[in-house]
Amino acid sequence: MKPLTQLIEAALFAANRPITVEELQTLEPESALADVRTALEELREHYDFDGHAVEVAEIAGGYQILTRRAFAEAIERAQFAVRTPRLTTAAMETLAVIAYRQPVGRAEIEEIRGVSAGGVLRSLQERALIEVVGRSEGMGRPLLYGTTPTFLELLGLRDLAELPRTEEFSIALHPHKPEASDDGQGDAAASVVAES
Amino acid sequence: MKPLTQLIEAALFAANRPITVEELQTLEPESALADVRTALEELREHYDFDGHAVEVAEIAGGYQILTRRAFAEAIERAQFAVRTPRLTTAAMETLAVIAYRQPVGRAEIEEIRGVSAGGVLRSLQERALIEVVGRSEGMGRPLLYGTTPTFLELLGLRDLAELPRTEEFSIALHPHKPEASDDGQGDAAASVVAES
Amino acid sequence: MTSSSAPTRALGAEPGFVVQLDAFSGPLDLLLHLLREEQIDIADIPVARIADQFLRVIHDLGLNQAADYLEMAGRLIRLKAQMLLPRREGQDDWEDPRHELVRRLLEYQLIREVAGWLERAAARRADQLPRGFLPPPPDLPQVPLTIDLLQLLQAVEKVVADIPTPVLHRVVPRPLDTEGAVLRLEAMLAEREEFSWLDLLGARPSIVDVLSALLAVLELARRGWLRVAQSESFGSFLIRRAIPAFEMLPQPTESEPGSEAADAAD
Repeated sequence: MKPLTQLIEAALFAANRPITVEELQTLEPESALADVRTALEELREHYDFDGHAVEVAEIAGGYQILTRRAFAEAIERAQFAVRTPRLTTAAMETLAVIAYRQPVGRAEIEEIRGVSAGGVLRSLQERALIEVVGRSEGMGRPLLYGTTPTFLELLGLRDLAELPRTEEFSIALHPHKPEASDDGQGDAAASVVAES
Repeated sequence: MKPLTQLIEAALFAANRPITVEELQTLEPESALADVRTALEELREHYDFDGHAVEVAEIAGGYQILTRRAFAEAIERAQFAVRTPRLTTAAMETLAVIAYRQPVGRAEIEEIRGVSAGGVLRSLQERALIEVVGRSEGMGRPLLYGTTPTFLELLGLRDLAELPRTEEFSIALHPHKPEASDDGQGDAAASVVAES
Repeated sequence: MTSSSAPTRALGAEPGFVVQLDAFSGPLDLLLHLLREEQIDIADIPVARIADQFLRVIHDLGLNQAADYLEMAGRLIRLKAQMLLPRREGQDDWEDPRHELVRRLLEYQLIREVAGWLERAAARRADQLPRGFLPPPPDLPQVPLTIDLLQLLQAVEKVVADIPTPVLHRVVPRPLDTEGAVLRLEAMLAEREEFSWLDLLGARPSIVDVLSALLAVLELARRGWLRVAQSESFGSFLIRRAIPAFEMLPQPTESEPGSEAADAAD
């Protein structure tokens, strides 16, 4: 491996979060960003061709060394490490609203989910998955929330553009216009509901 | 690399402490201790021959993957670069409130900024920009915060009196007792903002 | 409905036994669950039936105290009444009162799908472990902070700008929600003969909640739907239904408590 590749491997090992190309460049100020990218590529190929159990993952705009998927279960069974625990449904739904509507205020989140959101918002903020990104101009100037890089890390996404567009989900937002049916209620097809 | 070697690499990477040969054996109960030792040897050779920046180190009777000594300095530099040399917006705003309102309690800071301040206060304290300067007489006798000499040093000020006055700020922050300002320094503040 | 993410729970084992408040992630979730169980087209909801089922489930689940569920119950009752209003034949401009509910349900369902996607992404990411050992931070001098007066003053400006208009008294940004409180009260009256003022308030009400609830009680007392009695001075007071429940909504037909919902849960 080239010296820059070694430096980068050492740095990625030392950090436990994604490191950007710009940050890696500071390791060797003489080097160009392109050099850093080439070195990252060399490191990635090394891991792939030699069949290492770790890989260079591209997450949240940076690079991080992670174990490959196949090994998590065995490692957890042997109690050497634990996987990140899952978030609650309420937390995931709230994240979903914020991810797609950001910047978004608490009232809108509550309207969409039909439940009050104070507790969930606080705990998502404490876990640094969301942050206050501004204030609305409306009455009382409510706080507006957005997602953080930690959110991308949690999902292993490179950036927000990797989120699927809402059209890609099986539920279309525009229903067949509810027509004035003359009370043949109940036996209609369960098309929309059933397909999820 | 053999499957057992891969499994061991993943485990040593993900573990937060040195793992003994006996513990590693639990990853693959079929395997013998000798198999584990052979795999460890294979992993070590891989790292050595390919010029990786990491090595299999034997520590406290167990094994751990560590970065090589030669890269220690690079890692330090990387972590140096990784640590944010700037305050976050939230920290800066909290610091501003404390600078102009000291001694001031957490509740008042939170009321002014509209968000909880616990984490920010802690990090400002860690950076020695603020300190506890006393306790209020109020309910629960909450802690009161003020700025430190380090804060003045960073701003290049001799004492707090040198902080530019911002009439606007002190009025906005004294909603309950708006006093007529006693001197005509109101526009001095504005000019300071503009000129620096 | 194996793909349904509706939680598994023991329902109706003991009527009134509080299962889990978080069995459903909200009233919309519960509503979608009911629609799915009945294989009902979301665009043509038999409001009367669903409203009754909704009330029964929140009763069986012991959700009576959860304001979010009660508010939805109130909405359904109102919707049910609106559906019963006669409408003329061939009236083209009739606007389906269910429209808003359908819109919310579809929107919520989309959010559920998105949440599911996020959950799968998070699970995939969790299958890749980061390095477990973190070398102790190097003993370096603290990074010199770069702050200057300009930054501090800019922060000052921003804080000032973010303070709601500096006035002598603070304006309560939330208006009273009397309508919501009336809906909630109607739903509780439909369910129970008598309950205390504190039941109506629920856990940890805000001042706004208390005022809204009080106005709602006065409003329904004026309509003659309820009577209020106080046994001792400064004590809590009782709210008693003053008209037959069927005048507000038909009683759910008498069946084994929660049987339908229990089937649904399996």
